[in-house]
Amino acid sequence: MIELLVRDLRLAIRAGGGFGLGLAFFLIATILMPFGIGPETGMITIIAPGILWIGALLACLLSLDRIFALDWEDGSLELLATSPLPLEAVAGVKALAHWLTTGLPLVAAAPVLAVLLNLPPQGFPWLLASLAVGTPALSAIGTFGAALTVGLKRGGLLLSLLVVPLYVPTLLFGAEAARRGAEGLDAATPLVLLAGITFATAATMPFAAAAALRVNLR
Amino acid sequence: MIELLVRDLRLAIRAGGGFGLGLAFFLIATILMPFGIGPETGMITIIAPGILWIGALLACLLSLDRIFALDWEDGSLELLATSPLPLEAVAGVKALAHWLTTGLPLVAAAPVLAVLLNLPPQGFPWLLASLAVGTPALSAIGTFGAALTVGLKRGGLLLSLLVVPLYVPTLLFGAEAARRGAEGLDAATPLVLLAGITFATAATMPFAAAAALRVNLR
Amino acid sequence: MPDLGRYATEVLSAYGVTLLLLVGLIAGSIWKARRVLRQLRDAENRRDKPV
Amino acid sequence: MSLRVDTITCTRGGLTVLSGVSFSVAPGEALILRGPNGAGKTTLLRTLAGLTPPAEGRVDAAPDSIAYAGHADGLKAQLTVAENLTFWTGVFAADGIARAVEAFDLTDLLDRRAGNLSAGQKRRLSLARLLVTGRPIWCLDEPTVSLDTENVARFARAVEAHLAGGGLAVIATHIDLGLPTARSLDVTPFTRRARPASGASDDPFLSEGAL
Amino acid sequence: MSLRVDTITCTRGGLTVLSGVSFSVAPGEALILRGPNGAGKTTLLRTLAGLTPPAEGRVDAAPDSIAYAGHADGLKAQLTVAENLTFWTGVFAADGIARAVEAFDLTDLLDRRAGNLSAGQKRRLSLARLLVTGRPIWCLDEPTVSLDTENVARFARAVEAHLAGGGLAVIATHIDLGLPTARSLDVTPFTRRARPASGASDDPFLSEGAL
Amino acid sequence: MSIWEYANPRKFMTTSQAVLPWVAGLAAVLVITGLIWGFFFTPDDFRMGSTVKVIYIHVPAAIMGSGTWFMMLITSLVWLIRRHHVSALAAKAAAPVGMVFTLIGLITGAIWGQPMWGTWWEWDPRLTAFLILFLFYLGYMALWEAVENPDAAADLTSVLCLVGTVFAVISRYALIFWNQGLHQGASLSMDAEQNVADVFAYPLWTCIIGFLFLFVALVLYRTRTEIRARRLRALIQRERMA
Ligand code: HEM
Ligand SMILES: Nc1ncnc2c1ncn2[C@@H]1O[C@H](COP(=O)(O)OP(=O)(O)OP(=O)(O)O)[C@@H](O)[C@H]1O
Ligand SMILES: Nc1ncnc2c1ncn2[C@@H]1O[C@H](COP(=O)(O)OP(=O)(O)OP(=O)(O)O)[C@@H](O)[C@H]1O
Ligand SMILES: [Mg+2]
Ligand SMILES: [Mg+2]
Repeated sequence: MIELLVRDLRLAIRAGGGFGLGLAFFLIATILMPFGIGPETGMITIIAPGILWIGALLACLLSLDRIFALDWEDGSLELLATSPLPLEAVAGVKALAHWLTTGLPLVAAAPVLAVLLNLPPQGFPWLLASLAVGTPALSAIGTFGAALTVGLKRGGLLLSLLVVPLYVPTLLFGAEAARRGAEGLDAATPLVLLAGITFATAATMPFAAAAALRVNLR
Repeated sequence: MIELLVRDLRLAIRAGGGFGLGLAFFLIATILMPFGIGPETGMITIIAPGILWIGALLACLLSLDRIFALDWEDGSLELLATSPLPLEAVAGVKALAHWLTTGLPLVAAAPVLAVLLNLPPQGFPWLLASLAVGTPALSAIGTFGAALTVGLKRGGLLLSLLVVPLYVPTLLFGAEAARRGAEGLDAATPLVLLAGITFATAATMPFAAAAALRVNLR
Repeated sequence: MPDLGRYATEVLSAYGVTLLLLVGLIAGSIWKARRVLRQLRDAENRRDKPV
Repeated sequence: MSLRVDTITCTRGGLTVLSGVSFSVAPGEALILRGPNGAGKTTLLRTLAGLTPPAEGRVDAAPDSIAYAGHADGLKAQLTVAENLTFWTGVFAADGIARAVEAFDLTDLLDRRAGNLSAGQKRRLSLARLLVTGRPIWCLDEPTVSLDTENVARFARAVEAHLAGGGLAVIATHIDLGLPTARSLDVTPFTRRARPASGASDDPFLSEGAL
Repeated sequence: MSLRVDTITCTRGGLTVLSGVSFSVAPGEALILRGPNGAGKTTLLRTLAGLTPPAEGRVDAAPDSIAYAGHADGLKAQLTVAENLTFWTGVFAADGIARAVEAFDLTDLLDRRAGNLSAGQKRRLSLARLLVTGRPIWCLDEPTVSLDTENVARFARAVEAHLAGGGLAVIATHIDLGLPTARSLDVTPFTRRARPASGASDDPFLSEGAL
Repeated sequence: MSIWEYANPRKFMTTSQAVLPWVAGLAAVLVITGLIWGFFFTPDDFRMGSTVKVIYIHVPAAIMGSGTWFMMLITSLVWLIRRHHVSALAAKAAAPVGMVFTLIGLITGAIWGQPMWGTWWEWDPRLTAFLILFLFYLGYMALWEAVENPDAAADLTSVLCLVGTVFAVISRYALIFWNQGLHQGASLSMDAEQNVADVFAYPLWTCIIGFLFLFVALVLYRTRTEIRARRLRALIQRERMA
């Protein structure tokens, strides 16, 4: 299992592996928002926590198809399925690798973008906490979606369609925590609920993903 | 050339081809925004034109890798390059097919989403006009980006990174036209500038894309 | 026809859209059923009398 | 450590492709699957490997004893040859890549990225993985595609060494592998179209009579 | 309508793979490229097809006269066999798929989705495309991979018919195609590592002496 | 004879053929009666005016929109546990029906919202949850379309339905947390103190039961089609293999 994690991380940082691109997309999507919304700064400050959360969610969403698609195309997934690793472990490790290469960098980059969007200082810790607690759920749920669509050519958009409704609670609690934090209100409740979602998905999604993978490999 | 167009459209509407999914993503991205931003309608109404334009842009962006990647993977692109069709024509037709399967449906779906975001009624025609005039530029520019990244495994995110800066002028003028329309101001100027961008990109981008393809096929 | 007062457009369009969608759903179901039945008959016939 | 297949029915994409296949392979034996294109060799091998469960009958083999190699190479283009092999060493808890590298003459290529190999070099790398798995039953689908004659001979030697060590192999191929002791099995008689409908194994929607 | 290659240097991924290759093939002739794995056959064929320009020397052929078929099949999995072929008919302004279908015995498969074919069936479809192009020069890279013996013979007949019609073919392969009249060319003597650096053709950063 | 026997395609076809005309007839009678009763023969509400007439389509459609998903959840479970093909195909057949009911609920709600709340759309938890349900239907149907092998598609969509249900429930609570809404509470009588409530309730109940029968009729009918389509597919593919 550890070797699969190491391989996936190594592939991500090799040229063309896509490490840092999720980050770049996050940056871009966040910077685009003011272009679309117009130049009034007051407005942007108010909606900053939401924009950052949506940017992070989209950056995750876009990198989901990387989780299994490459292994499927070159035949490695079949080989992994016939290897001693249980598919549940494969799915879990893949979700973890996705989070390490996508979610974690987003958390690290969020403060910079928060500055760009004039997020009030008291909101920073809550923003970071909500992203750190919430992004693992995004990776875990996304792994399930990726497993559902793995055999399909260009499953990317179908994947988004399937995954986004599942992302709703995470986004709601996460953005709510960040927003309350920015406004100086109590943000602990949504954060705890978010943590609950993360634990529950991390514990159950690998099993659902493995079931979907088995069907798709048939 | 017409047979390439027909083939691409046919592939798009076949199972797994992804037709309608760009649309679904547009829907999803637009619905997500209020979840992040919070439920106050007043806020959402003000930023509605920007949100819709960004949603359309992201939906385009996400479907770009479909333009050449599949043909590259299965070897068809090499065969097309050695066929009597000039690569410029191939790129042009691909851009057109992308617009027909992605941009056009977005224009058609925009009014429904505008209702969800409470866009003021006088803004509807301008929103539609700006999307109808602007999305072809998104497809043309995107085709060039897709050609640049065609050989790369999971070029999707790199592609986004390359293309988004090129999308900025289109987004600025498009969202500006829609916003002015919604506020009842004069929106003709940005719309004309947008049309200028669309014509210029449609005329030149296929050549740039063909040059990039030639390099990548080497 | 009852007097719908100033909400006539709303009420009528609500009923109109509903009828449209329901008729669309029913017609679509029937159309697909007919098409599948026809194709199935053809297939069964081909199977019964092999060439 | 033998492989027994008892009247299995193999499906692909929901369709029955083969039915009534039975054979058994003892340790030290190799079975060559033969049959024209589309006969069902790939389908049978996927069933043996456990990727597609058989619709009927059973495949008897010790758990975790089968190593499968399909039409696809299963290589990571961005990793080097050594990294590709080492990964599988980790997964299969094997004790190193030296034997595999030597058997398929990969020493000169160890630091090359797998994506920059020629078709035959890729195939050699993907065959070398088999030695790393340490599994006794090999299920190979056209393993010699793209290999030159020298490397086909190298492959045959690897198979012979595997058999001599008590392993066994089921190999689908169209060419002569140079394995004189191998038995061969033509799958053509088992393809679905060659046999009358067997009833039970069928798609329930086929066996129901006209609807 | 002949193909002449004049001391060309072929590169792949920026590296010189072959240098000093010269040959010419007249109408009605077939040239079989031979050489061990990694010798540079694929590289040479890509250069002939115009995908990678030669670093030195020139390839003489009438414009738009070469049909290339590489390791990849170039099929659209979602389209049927007939749709796949018809698409190329349109692109090459050919007069129909009947001849191609007959030559590779695809009649029974016409309505099947290309994605659901077996490996050999896919290959037959991808070879059938050659007949649709109507081009006189065929550059084929291991065309018989995954084909059974009957279909290899079918392919050989198609090549012979093509040659008899005044066409010519350059074919890289490791197996015997059953084309008795074909010449063969071993590319090994031209591979880069076999010859000393020729100077001019080299990467400018190599020929400049120590920096 | 156990209920599982009806999951045999042949048995289902004969039984549904016998039942279908009755169900469809009853559905037509009830829906038409209910709507005519509600539209022509009920008074206006003193607060909502004539818009109250929208309730006869809005509420039944909304109930059936969520009810259909529940039915799909059950049939998906039956498929996963007992592998009855008819069960999976019934879920497939029901999805578009549920999608249309949901859409009707959404559209009539939006039309109703304009005069009542002064806005077409409000990010109210109940409304938003319904919008998300609509997305679930879209995704579910798209997955059925995208996967070619019918058994694999049935497996994948069933798993999606299970997981989706859990997340739909969580979303409902998350949305309430996010925004305490302005939508009507969950009581069938709009104003309990008010005497006229029964006047609205009888035709409303007629419509609800009518929509329920309409749903059953449509699902039976569409499942028959799906069974035939499945057999057609099997026949054609066998032809091609031969
Ligand atoms: C787009 C807007 C709307 C949507 C999506 C919507 C959705 C729903 C849903 C999902 C239900 C629940 C049915 C159930 O399962 O019990 C419902 C019930 C109901 N809605 Fe709406 N609604 C909307 C607008 C409105 C408006 C504007 C009104 C009237 C002012 C209204 C009045 C009612 C009533 C009276 C019920 C029945 C409540 C009950 O007793 O359960 N709705 N609606
Ligand atoms: N995904 C699929 N869906 C449906 N049918 C398929 C699929 N893949 C293969 N088939 C069909 O199943 C049959 C058996 O295919 P299989 O790949 O097992 O043949 P094979 O013996 O390996 O042939 P080859 O020598 O060409 O590789 C063929 O008729 C093929 O067309
Ligand atoms: N993309 C690439 N980048 C760098 N080097 C490459 C690339 N592709 C192939 N090579 C190297 O170029 C040489 C020639 O490769 P080529 O594919 O032409 O060989 P080949 O004769 O076709 O071999 P095979 O019989 O295995 O197909 C090999 O040493 C190979 O490792
Ligand atoms: Mg095969
Ligand atoms: Mg080669």
